[in-house]
Amino acid sequence: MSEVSEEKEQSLFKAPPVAEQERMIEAMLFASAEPLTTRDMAERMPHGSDPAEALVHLRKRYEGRGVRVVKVGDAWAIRTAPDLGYLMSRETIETRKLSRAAIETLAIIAYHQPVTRAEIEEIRGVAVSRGTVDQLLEMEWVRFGRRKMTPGRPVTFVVTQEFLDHFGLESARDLPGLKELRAAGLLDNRPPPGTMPTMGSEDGDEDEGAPGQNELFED
Amino acid sequence: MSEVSEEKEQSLFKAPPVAEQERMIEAMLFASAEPLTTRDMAERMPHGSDPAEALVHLRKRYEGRGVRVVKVGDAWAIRTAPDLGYLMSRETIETRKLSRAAIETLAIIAYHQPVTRAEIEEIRGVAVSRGTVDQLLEMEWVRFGRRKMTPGRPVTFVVTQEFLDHFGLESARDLPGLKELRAAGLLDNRPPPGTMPTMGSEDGDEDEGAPGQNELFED
Amino acid sequence: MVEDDFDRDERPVNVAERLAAEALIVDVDGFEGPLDLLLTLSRTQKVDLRKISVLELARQYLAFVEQAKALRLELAADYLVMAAWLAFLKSRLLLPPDPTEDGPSGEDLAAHLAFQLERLQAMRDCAARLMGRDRLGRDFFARGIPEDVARLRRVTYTATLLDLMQGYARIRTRDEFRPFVMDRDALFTMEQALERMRGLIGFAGTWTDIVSYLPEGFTADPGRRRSATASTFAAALELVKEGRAELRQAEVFAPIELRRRD
Repeated sequence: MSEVSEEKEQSLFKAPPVAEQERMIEAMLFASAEPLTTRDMAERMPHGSDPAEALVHLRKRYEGRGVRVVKVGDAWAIRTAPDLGYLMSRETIETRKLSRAAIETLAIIAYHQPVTRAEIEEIRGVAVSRGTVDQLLEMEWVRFGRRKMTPGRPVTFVVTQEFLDHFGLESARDLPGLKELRAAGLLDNRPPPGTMPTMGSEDGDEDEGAPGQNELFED
Repeated sequence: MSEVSEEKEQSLFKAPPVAEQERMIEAMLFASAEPLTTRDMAERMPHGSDPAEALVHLRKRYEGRGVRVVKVGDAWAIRTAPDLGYLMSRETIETRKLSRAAIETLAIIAYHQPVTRAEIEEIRGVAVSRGTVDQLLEMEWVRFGRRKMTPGRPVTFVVTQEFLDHFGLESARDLPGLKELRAAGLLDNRPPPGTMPTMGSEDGDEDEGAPGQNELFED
Repeated sequence: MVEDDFDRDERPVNVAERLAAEALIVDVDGFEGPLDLLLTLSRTQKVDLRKISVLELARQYLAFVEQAKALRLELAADYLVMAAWLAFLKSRLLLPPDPTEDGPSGEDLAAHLAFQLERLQAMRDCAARLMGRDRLGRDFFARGIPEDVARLRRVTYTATLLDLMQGYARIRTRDEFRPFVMDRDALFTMEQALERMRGLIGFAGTWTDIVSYLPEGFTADPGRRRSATASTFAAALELVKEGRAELRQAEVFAPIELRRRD
């Protein structure tokens, strides 16, 4: 500390040594709220200082370091080394449960693949929003399959290897069938009270579903 | 540059070399105006990095330079060397003028922390106005500490990381003259014998303060 | 929990106003309280605070207070309390100790006062040293152009096989798409009640409150209880009409009792 103030005193008469000037511009470039020109620096430094020369040394010193002395217009600033830019962002990953619409759409694709959007809508009984399908595509759980050889040649959707990996399945055929779903209590998970008149008609429907479903997996 | 990205690829499997970690913390510390804890840094660095070790190297590297790596509580920051302050007149921040009462209160909190309002009043011999404490809280130089395990469970005040940063202290243990004061018994909480008039509003709290007193300095 | 202790509610009041208000009360001729005044007076003794003559200090303080009174200065209560205490201390120090009286001796009290003065002086010295340190934003500086850490939030979605299967089951059972019907599981219909009562009436040889015929699961929830009570009552009336039971009620709002009619 004392030698520094000694140097400062000397600076009244002659410019401080380059090493000291280098310290000065280092501090200024660090603390300044905007890039500094060599003129800005010279104005602040003791008389006779040559910031341009000190800058050459400082730039060299920071070569390959985590920050660099860079030219911004005709001024100078300290900036993060470009290859470390990733440290300046912090990614937080949030895991959310897939929406009901997405799960249902995914389930239909898995059980009925290859399946067209119109078929999905028919099975779900509601229109499938573009967002839902896009989300599944983005997650890479579904992808486009072959076009159907029907009028309009609609695109189909199939599940991906990622999907199988995520759910721990060897193939989509390993998905439990309707009988197994029923045995597992999943088909009757909403106990239909005796007063519900709509339930009965549905029963046959499910069984019919089974054969057709397997066909789809055959290819 | 190419070797850097090579290293990054390796980092998926093992921690980057210390030199590279040093660059990383250098970049992070330069980029931040606030002190960063090693945990903050580690979270942003590749898995397996040890910022504490790299910090030792970085700190050494900046010894005697225009900026320094300083410890602030349990965090780290880069600050300009104090002897170069005169170059930064444009960056000078006008700190609010503190009243004598506020300054004294601040010193008492720093040296006696965690300290209750009653203890501050006992030391100053006068009631502590709300304004005084509010001002210190607002400046974020003091904050509430743990409640004291004495009747009434009074709140305590402690100094903050901002306080340490502002006054260039590594920790509250580095407060000037702390050891001497302790040796002289001036930091003891000496209960007033008998019928000393209590200045504070929370009579009786003062006496029981002694055990918890130096907790913050101890750890 | 920790912060709520004082004055949260009064926080928004301007700090400057409070300081001004405090200054009016506390500053007596520029002193911050009696201890501050004592400390200032002690300086006239020009000795180490540990060797200070508390007796002399008490005399000085009392003289000051007298003078203030003569000048008709408004003294804050603290100053007067201290004056009274110092007068007491003075008498303790001057008079030979009274063996019948307990409590701390005059010397103990004087020593504590000296300690307090020394401690206050020490804190003032610390405050000065603290404020004299190199300070952030004045002597040393933080980064002028901090680069903000961009916070990217990435959301990943997940689902379990069970979600998938339940989803599929939901579609295949179509309970989502059944026509809207009133949710009737809180209802106990009269048909249900009648069926139940017909089964039970054979056992009702004695008068029994019809409330005891409410089916299980319809007694706790008030809505369900109301529904079951109404339908059970209606079913009981139906049984009476059929000539299979009789009803009686002692008075208005008394229990309605039912018995088999043989």
